[in-house]
Amino acid sequence: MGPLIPNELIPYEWNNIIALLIGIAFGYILEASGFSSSRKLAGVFYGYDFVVLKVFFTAAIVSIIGLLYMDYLGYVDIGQLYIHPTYLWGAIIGGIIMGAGFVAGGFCPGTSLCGVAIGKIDAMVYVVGIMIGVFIFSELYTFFEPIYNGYFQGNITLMDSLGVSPFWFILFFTIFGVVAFAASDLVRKRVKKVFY
Amino acid sequence: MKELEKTKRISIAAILAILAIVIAVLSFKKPKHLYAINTKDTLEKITTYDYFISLDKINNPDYVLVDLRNQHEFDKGHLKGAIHVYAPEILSEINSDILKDLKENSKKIILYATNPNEAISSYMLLYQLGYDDIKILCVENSYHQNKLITKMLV
Amino acid sequence: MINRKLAKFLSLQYVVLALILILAAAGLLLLPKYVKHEGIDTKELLSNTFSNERYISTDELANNIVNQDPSFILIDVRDSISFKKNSLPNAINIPLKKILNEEASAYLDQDQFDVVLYSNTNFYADQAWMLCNRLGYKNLRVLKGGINEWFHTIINPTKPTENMPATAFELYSFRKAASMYFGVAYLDAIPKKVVKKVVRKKVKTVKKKKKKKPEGGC
Amino acid sequence: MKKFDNTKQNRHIYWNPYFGGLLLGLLIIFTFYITGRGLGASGAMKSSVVAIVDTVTPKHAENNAYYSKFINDDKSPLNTWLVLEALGVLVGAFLSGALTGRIKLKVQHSPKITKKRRLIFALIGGILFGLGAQIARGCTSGAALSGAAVLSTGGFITMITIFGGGYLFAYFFRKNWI
Repeated sequence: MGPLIPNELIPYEWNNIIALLIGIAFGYILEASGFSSSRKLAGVFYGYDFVVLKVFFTAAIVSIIGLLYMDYLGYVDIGQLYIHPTYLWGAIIGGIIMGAGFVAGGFCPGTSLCGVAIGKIDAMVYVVGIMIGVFIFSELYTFFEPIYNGYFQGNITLMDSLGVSPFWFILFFTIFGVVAFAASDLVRKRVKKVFY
Repeated sequence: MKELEKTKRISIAAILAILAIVIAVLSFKKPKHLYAINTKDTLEKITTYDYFISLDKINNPDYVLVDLRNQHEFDKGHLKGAIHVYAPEILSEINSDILKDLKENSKKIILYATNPNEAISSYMLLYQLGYDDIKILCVENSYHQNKLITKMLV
Repeated sequence: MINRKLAKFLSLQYVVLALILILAAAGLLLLPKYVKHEGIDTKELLSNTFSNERYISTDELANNIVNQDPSFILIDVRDSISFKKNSLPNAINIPLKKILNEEASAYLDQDQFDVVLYSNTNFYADQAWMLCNRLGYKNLRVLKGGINEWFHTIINPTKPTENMPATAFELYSFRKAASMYFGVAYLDAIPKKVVKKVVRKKVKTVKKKKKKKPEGGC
Repeated sequence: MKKFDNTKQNRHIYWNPYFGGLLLGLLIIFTFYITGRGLGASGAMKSSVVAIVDTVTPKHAENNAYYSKFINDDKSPLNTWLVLEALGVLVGAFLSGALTGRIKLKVQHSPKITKKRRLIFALIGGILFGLGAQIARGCTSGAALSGAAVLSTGGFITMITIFGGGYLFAYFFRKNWI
């Protein structure tokens, strides 16, 4: 059946209501997994709490496996889904700046919203910061435009760029994830305990 | 890290997930009839390739005549040596087996019905299913005091 | 003591969970490969092919045109030369070779209008119909017998002989009226006020909104 | 495991991260299955900035190349999928916080640093993240996670560079956390 709304199996008006419901589930899961506390989030960079790595990797692996199974069984057609476009240097430079922002502020946009929801003032300041960042980007758009629009390689997937079959890739990615989980537990035992 | 010790929920969820996958995969039946050629190539082929064959060229051992009309018309009169595959049931078990082993021992399938207009849809369907060695007999069948007269069309 | 036993049990559970995850990923590899085919299921195509509302008879079409029914488009699948020679009023010419092109799909792949495909007989129209139907285009119909049938029945209808049933006479008179509508002059018809032949205004086809590509991004 | 002394402060027990990850993965599959697009978050902030600038100085918003992309007269910039999803995140997080009793107006900072310093670094982090998210056209949940789910190369690059960048700069901000 593929993506239901684009295939008009669900009328377009439901799009907004579904957005709200998905957001509620997303917020609930993030907050319940502990993503509303910036110190827990920053743990991934300092080794005292790898919750970000575990949740993030498991979510990626589960969603890839799930979508590949559904694509194989014909429930969803991956070709119709929105594939994030690849702007090579935009992703690299933007990613590094986001990494710096992540380790400096301790949040990312989704988790900062969770922090705001449970009353964290630093999360509110973080969201204001994000808005200022967006404002800076928009004002200096002419300066950032070449990176923003440059090196566009289309909505390509790993299959096009690495030429590997998705099934083999997801197997290696899963094994890599499990090894990362085990390693993260070893690292956490050795690193100095941080109570928060 | 007390949350790592609470593994009851994750174990149940993981088992449910793997069960769902196993059930979905087992209950999945690969569709029997798959198109072998997409619509663009089909269009290209049928607008260039000549799929007609005239009546005098069919006495060849590995040509097989296939009559697409219904059982009654077939019994009333059909071309010599024609086998009967009723068009609307072309995908049924028996018929697809017949056509499959025709294709296996590389027999050329020649479809005919009362006139080519009737046979074209079955031809298109079979062609897209991968029977590329297939032609239409351009002939007009009619009955005169229920004796079959086949008139050659140009 | 309990802690060590608990830790051992926990690590066993996590090993099992890791195995389940790797098993699910490896399962993908064992699935038999099959090429996903394009278009609707073959059985559905077959049932559409032999459903009776696939064809539209020339009388029905003539009736629609005479009553200026705006809800359908005529598409001639022959090449442009024969289209220029003669064709039905307000028909759009999409030769069979171009039936799958982008601009053709704007006319075919929409659900505001019924689409009537026709060619000399319904041979090429059937081919176009099969391809478009496989791609899932809705409410396509083929003119039974094509232009030849149209001429035999509507433009110069055969006069029914006396022993024909009454319905044949009604049909004949309807067809004669229709042919007059299409500008055929009859000698024996009493020259009443010739109805000004209303040429149907060009059907402005509202292009169907492109199938909603999922807009995304963050 | 040494018993924590400040149980009251640490009474909130979170989910097992793998359970959270599994549910998040299923949610992403569900989102792709229903709407054909992934999750997102920074897009909501972008839309709100566009809306603010559009209301405050519509003239400026019109001729700025970036704002004009998101302004169309029939719909307000805030009427996008992401803004509604972000509202949902607020509601969902509030729900979960309320159920486990974590709702409390406070600044969470490491005992070694002052509240003021924490807020300053949160602001700097936010600005950096806002900038980076616009350049990479997506944040961790939008580009990295949803991109990775459909195996998009851009998604994987963004995921690697976010965590790579984080580890790169971790040394400079270690005073804030450890």
